[in-house]
Amino acid sequence: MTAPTQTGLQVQGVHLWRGERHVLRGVHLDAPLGTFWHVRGPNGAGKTSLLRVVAGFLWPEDGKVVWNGQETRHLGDEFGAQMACLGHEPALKADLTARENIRYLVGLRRAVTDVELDAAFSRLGIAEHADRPTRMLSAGQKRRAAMVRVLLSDASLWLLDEPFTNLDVAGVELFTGLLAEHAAGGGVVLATTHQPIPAPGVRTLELA
Amino acid sequence: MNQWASFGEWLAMGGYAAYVWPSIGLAIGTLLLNMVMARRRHAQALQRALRRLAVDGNGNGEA
Amino acid sequence: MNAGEGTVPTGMLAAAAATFRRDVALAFRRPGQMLQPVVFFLIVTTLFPLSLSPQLSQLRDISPGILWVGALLSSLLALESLFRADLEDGTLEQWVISGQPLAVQVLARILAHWTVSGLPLVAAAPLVGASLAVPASAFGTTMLLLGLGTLCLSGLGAAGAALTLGSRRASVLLSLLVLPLAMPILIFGARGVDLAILGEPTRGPLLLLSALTILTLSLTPWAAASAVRISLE
Amino acid sequence: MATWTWFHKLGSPPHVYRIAGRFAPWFGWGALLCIVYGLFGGLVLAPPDYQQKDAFRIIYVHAPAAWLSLSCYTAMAVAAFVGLVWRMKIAHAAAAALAPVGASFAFVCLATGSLWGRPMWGTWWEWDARLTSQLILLFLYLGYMALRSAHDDLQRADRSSAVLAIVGVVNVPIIHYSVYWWNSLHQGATVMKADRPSMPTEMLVPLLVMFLGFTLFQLWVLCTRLRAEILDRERNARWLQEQLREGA
Repeated sequence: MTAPTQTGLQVQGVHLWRGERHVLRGVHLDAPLGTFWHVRGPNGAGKTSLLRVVAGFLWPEDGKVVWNGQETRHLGDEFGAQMACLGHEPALKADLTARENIRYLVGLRRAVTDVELDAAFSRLGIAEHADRPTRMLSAGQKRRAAMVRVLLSDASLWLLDEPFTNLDVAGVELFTGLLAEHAAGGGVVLATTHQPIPAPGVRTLELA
Repeated sequence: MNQWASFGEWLAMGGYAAYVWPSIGLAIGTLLLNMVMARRRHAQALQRALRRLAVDGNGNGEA
Repeated sequence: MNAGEGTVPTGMLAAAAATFRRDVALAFRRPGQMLQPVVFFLIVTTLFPLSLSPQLSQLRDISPGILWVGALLSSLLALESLFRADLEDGTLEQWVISGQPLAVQVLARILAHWTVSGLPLVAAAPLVGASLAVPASAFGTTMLLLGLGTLCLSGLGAAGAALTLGSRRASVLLSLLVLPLAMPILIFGARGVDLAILGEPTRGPLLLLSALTILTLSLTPWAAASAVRISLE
Repeated sequence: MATWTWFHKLGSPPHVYRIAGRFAPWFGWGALLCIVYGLFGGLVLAPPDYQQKDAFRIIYVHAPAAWLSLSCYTAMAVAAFVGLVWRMKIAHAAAAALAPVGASFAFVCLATGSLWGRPMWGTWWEWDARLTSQLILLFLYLGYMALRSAHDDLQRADRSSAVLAIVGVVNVPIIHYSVYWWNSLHQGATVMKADRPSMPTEMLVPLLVMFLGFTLFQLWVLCTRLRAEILDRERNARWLQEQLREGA
């Protein structure tokens, strides 16, 4: 039996160039299951690039990303199933209602029932907007709808890029609670934001 | 061995000069054009690389 | 609400079916847009009689060409934005990390796109055919051939649309990439319609076009999937 | 193990940059020699064709150009495939280097085919199967180069044009046979029947030498342009600085 595979996420010596700029210079991160990481750094420090490298959209020129002991490059789609991303765009089709959008996106991963959807929507405080075309929702409401997708996605690794944008104070608190709860429940959370994250046990990764 | 009576007859190409010589000329011309373009492309790339080198010759050229 | 209370992971085909249903539902939310390729098809095919001659006998001889060129250009029109909207609103990314093979999702998208834009063209084909003096006996084969041809083109167009995702002025570029590859479709399809008009057996072109469609639909999703991944870099 | 190290070494830019530089002159002079000898053999020594008289001599540039345009496209597709699968920048650089010369050979083939057709068919253009499939191949090249220039980021241009090259090369035989099938429907095979095997040796030898000459030229252009493409892609590599400091 090989050495007990290290659970959680390891980023080992990742180098990345974007055109001329050497964006990621040997980034190291050891995020075992149950940890909540706040990725900080000035604009252009490569916060988003790091998340996209971990998610597998960007291939690093050097170094590797390991999830539960296996290199993500070799995991392929399997890794996608264990990860949920919240990017700049809420990934919602304007002409469909929030419920239809989320039922489809979560449905790609697992069977989801209306009961679960209603519970998640009300938990995110947008139960009454769930059945209106997302075109009519405000940016904050769209952000909450996208968070419903992350919540229901059954993924243990959460990658969130500026999750608090467009959120009101209550929203930031709600999201921070959800992230902390997910980490405490044995998941791994990586969140990039410029605001401080007022949650217990948050570790920070500083990108120069 | 030489089947052409005179240089002029060779040029006439049995009456098809108007088609043979443009074809040959076009082919050779394109080869030459490719040669010039390739050399210039390499020279340009070299210039850019040297200029870049001069700009940050000291600093961040790590592999 | 955390992970894994014995939830049933979605199978590949179920996910593809879900994508197909969503795309068709999305298209029906804007029925006007669905009709655009058909209207373009009708307009383009009326250009030929105006520019050539009103004689029906003459039009019948060239009607296969008119039908096919019109159908190819109209479905090409609808192909340009196959992935663009998804790229802009972030849903394309969700496909890549959904845990489902991307090529299967792309195939579902191709079939949905064909249902929404290819079939209306096939439905309009008899109308156009009649205007070009194509005998009613040929309508059946013509519709079958056009259906296969537009499906095959949707496959090629999907790869082309994915390749031109990152670039500006993609519609011109898309035609430049896809049309040379679509010429065999035109050759077999037009020949088939030609034979159908003359009342001769059309098994040859029909089988050739079907083979081409099967080959295209089994290869282009992979090409489109890798092009999508490239555009997300 | 030896083959793998060979393949691996091909992946390292400094190594390829040096050997491309070393081989280029050999290819260049070899091509010049072959083309001069081939043209001399074809235009002066070879007897006229009994049917087409001296017009057939156009074959000495037409056939090699046709062959080169196809072999360039295939080589581009292979380089594209290697570049995509093994993520080797060198392979993408090679594909980028091959495209212009392949396109110009396709153009030369078309133009000389039309010039050759004029005395034979009395028209500048004839929808002959060979010329038509060559025309479509030229369109494929133009599409490839248009896609490559449509992306500003070099890496994305490399990878998306690679996908197109692979899709294209799969379609080349399909296009070829569908055009021949289409052509055979409407008319018998055209009169331009100067197929190579039936040619006497004093006609055939110069032609083979011309093939060799054109191939060597293609390799010379590949080496030269490959070095340029490597310079563009290896902007921040340390080896580049030593290489450039001691002269290109």
